[in-house]
Amino acid sequence: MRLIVMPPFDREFFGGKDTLEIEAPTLLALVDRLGDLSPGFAEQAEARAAFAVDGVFAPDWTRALAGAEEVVLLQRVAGG
Amino acid sequence: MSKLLVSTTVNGDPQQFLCDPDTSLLDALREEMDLTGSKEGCGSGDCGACTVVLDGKMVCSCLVLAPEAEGRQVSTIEGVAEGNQLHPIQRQFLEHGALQCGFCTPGFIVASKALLDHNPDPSETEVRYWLAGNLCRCTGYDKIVRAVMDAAAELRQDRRTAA
Amino acid sequence: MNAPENKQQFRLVGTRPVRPDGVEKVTGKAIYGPDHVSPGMLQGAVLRSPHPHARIRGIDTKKAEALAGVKAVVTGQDFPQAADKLVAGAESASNLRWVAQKCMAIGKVFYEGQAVAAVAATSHAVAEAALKLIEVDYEVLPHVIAIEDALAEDAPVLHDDVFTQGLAEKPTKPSNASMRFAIERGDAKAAIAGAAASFTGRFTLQPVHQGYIEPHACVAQWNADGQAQIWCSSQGHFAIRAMTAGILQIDIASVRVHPLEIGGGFGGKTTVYLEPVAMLLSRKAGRPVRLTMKRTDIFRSTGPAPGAVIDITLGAAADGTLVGAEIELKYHGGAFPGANEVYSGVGGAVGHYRVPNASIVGWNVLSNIPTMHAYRAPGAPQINFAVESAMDELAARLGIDPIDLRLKNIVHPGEPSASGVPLGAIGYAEALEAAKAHPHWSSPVAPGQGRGVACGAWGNYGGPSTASVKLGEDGSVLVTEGSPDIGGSRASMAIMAAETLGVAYEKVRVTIADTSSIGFSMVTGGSRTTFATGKAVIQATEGVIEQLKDRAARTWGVDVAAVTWEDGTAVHGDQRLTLAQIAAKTGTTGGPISAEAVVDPHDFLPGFGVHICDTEVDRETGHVLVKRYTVVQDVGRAIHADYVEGQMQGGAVQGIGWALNEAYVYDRSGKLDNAGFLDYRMPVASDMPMIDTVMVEVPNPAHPYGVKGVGEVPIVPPLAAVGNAVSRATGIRMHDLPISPDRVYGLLRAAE
Amino acid sequence: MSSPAYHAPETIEQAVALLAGDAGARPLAGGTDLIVQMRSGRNAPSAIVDLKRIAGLSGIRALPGGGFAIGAATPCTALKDDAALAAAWPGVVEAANLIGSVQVRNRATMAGNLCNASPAADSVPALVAAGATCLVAGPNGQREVPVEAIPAGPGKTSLAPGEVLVEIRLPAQLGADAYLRSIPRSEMDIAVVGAGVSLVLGAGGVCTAARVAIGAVAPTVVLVEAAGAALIGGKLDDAALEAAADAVRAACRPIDDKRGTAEYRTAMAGVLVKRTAKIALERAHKNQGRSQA
Repeated sequence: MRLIVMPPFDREFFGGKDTLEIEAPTLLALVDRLGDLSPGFAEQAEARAAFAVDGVFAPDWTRALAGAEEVVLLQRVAGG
Repeated sequence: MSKLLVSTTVNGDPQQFLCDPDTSLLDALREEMDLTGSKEGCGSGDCGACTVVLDGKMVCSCLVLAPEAEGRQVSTIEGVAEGNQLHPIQRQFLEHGALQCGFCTPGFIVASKALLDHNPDPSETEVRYWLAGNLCRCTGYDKIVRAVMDAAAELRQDRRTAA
Repeated sequence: MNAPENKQQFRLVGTRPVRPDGVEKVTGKAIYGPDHVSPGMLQGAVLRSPHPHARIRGIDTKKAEALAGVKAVVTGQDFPQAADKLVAGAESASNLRWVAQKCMAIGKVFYEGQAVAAVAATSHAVAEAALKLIEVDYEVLPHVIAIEDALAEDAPVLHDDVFTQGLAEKPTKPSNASMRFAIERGDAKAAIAGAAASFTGRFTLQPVHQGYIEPHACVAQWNADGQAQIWCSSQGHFAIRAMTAGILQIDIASVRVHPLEIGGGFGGKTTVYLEPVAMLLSRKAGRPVRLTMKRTDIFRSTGPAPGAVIDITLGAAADGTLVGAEIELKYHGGAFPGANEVYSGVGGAVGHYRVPNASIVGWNVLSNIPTMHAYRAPGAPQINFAVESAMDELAARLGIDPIDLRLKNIVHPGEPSASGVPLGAIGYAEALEAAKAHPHWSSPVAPGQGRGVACGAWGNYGGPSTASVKLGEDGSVLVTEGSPDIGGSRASMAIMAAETLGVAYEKVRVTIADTSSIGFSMVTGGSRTTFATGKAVIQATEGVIEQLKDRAARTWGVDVAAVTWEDGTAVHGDQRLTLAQIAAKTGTTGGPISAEAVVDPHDFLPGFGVHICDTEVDRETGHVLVKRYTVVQDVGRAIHADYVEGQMQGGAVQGIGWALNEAYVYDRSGKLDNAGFLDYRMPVASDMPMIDTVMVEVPNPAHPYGVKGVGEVPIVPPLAAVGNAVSRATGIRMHDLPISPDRVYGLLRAAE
Repeated sequence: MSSPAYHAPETIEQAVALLAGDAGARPLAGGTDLIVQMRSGRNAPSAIVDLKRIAGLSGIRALPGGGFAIGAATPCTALKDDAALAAAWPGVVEAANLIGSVQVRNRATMAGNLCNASPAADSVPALVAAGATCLVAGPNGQREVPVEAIPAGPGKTSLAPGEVLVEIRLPAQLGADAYLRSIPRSEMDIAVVGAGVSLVLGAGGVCTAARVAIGAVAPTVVLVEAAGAALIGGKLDDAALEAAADAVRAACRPIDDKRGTAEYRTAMAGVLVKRTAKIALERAHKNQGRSQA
């Protein structure tokens, strides 16, 4: 599974790398894996991160990733 | 300095209240008489949310000292409807969606009524300049101006029908 | 939950009924933030710093505490030690360490007007008098206000523990640039170098305020048993609860927040300034405490939207196709890190166009002004001013109609958005075609006037909402939700529930419940409420319909699958039971009927707007008059048409105000020089023409009624629409906001 | 915490005695400046002397010979309602009705506008151009002074302790007047520049008398005699207007502030004086035509 890491997370946590090959059964597990790769990420993720799985936003992080090809990690944006 | 006893008339009803001499009429209405329909948006006469009619003239009640109301007639938003019968301006505001948050609305309605009470057929420009002392941040004024113009037309029609 | 394939006629959706809370609001009965009274309530007042930057050596409150009638005094020392802690609650994460200091300075003040102490007393006069008795020992520090000044080598650094985030290498020195955020794709420099036409310019904007008319106000009551209640107006009482409980380190369940009517927010009322202070005062005093902000303090201490310095180069091929964008934007961040505008500024800069090569770098820059807070499409209008001004220049240089230039470059459904996720059923092209077809666009430009056009987008949002629908015994319907009604959303919810259920609009009554009476709902903001809370209401209504069908099926002794729900009636063959008939029998068919829905939808869609503006410029005085203004927007589908148009008109006028007059003006001592409505100069009724609206409806297929969200988009295009109109009227590009008479006069004279 | 005393005297003498007996006492007319200043802490009077219950202080009186006396407590909107005054001195009446909003003008008075002594007061340049005077009452009796003698600097007047303005007197109109101001919005702003012009036309439409006054360009209103002189003796052709504008610009001593730069104020004073003079001229022609008809 391909993980596209959008700014600012790429530079902030993954040394500027914007694509990772990574496997995880669920988004929750993915967050844990990413936390192992970059300590501090998991703590910030819940408040700041959003995921899109194969082009669809996935607010439920328990969802299974079996069969998913691409996950995008992006910053949540606020409105007024 | 001890408090002053002020006797006044609000929406036709006699009212008496105690206040410090520098209390604003707005604070007296809101705090002493529980008439919280008049709002404070600025306290400096720049937003019109506290508009009331004092002896026939609309004023910012934040720029009137409460003791000045002694023996005077005060009309507030609470007196615009007759019982549960909305004034045409109030109804037109609702029918046009001329309010979003509604905080400036009491001031606009009191000011609009003051306009139509002395000018039954204002132009759009006259409405806009008359209401320039009332700030609305939600609507961009479009629907407010239309509501006032339509209320004016309705009131003219009512007068013709009554005549 | 799919929208109908073809545009169908709805019974109620798209109509304009009177809002359920309307009569209370036109008669002065509605209770807003400053109106609530609790028995035994004390009046509070807040002491604020006269200095923009100072260390607090000490605060002596003894004399104030000794004053007769004073019941409590609090300072920053009464706040629990706040470490870094992110809470969601609102739309973006907030770090409580900084949120706490927006409520009260803890050891150091970072902007003029920051709270340093507060008093609760038996009257407002006593509380104000007590403030004068508080002695604060300040060590005044050098301050910095402007973006470029804050980035200078020798600038005073606000925080010695804030290092620039988002750099590939961790910086070693603290910086006022708290964050860098960039999007890079292709080779922008090379693409622009090879472009047939390019435009390079620097655009600047000053901070502006949301300008809601209702002051921040609350009443807090914190009892001896640790349970508390807060009455306040906000864009989201669950966010108020989360932040207040988080800052004070108490259980969420111990804080019950009652939503009062809100008098405007525009993003500015999604955080706490007063509530934790009122809570601390109440705990000390043992009585409820009211705090209300003065207008000057609202300007000096609550979230403005960022000023900006933006350098932009756009390049296009001879046929108008955009080939590259190179942009660096620097936004004001205010006193504390955490402002989010840079993310949307960078992400949305050219998100509405296909630009193969882009280098967009954003910086959040701290200085001694209040921390930025969301203002309607936060971060978008600033960058859009630069991008859409540059598009106007490219159109002129290439001799292409400005709308055609946009049509050539816009994003289409299925193409990747700025986030990389493909765009759904957006209506950008439809909005542009509608603008092109509008009589405003084809009418001749009057002599002495100029016509500008600009486009803008906003992503909109979904997020969590809870709603419940309960049936009265007589068949009337109660909807309960947790999203404050800031512009008519009760009416939209009632329309959607009544449409779904097949009953009259007036049969549905809507309540916005306190935090203990309905489940979590995110703030009313981000143009999410009609979409997300609407989905919750529809889903709960559908739950009620299922129960109604079940009751009918059991009454008739048939399979529920064979019962349909049509126009408010259960139908099975020629058997019918109306909603009222079923409701009347609930006592003998299994009890009351109600359903709750909790949703967290993320299938929202962005909105796109096109604004056309005619301005007249007085060449002797520099005055700009807006003569005609048209707003075209893809709204998905309008639920209540009046309030959709109202959003479009209100947002446009806020944007026009931003373009022409609004700006924070700081004096040399770092104090805000225009902290009032008189000199902040928001548009008044006589400044504006009617604002024409065109609602383009390209429904969102993921919403039963096609809702996309409309509130934010309309403030994005006006800055450039006005700027482009003035530029075309004068022949001079407007690079700096506000486009005030003295500025225009100076530009006209310089051009002579 | 000290709340001021509140007095509502019924005679000028009582008001003078109250003001003379308490140096911290301030007269209250419309209150649209005083109450704002009290709220913001800029002004903390020990007593407020409300002038509005004094008989004769509210209202407009025709003076023998064609002039007008405007009571110190007369709100600005009442000036508009007086048809004779509005016809004779439209510049003064319009100037007074540019202040704030309708709500504000229903309270604010020209006397208050004058005694608040803001350099940007809208009604003051119009009054000075009109050659208006003030009747001042004090412990030592009454005196009449030109309007321009009242402001002494921003927030300061030449009134002695215990003195209070009783009425503003406008002479009989022999020509016409006009007032324009420059503000960023269309309403609700403080003048960035204000210009008042009053003209008298003689035979053949030749200007025989002219007064030009400008506001918000110096610590007090400025009566620009050279500008008036530039208009006299001709028919206000472009050269005369430009000469008046030059004189006005030369008389400007403005500051840079949040409301405008010194350069812009000076330039606008020139623009406004030409525009204002043209309006006054047009009105004077009309009045002349009417009196000849």
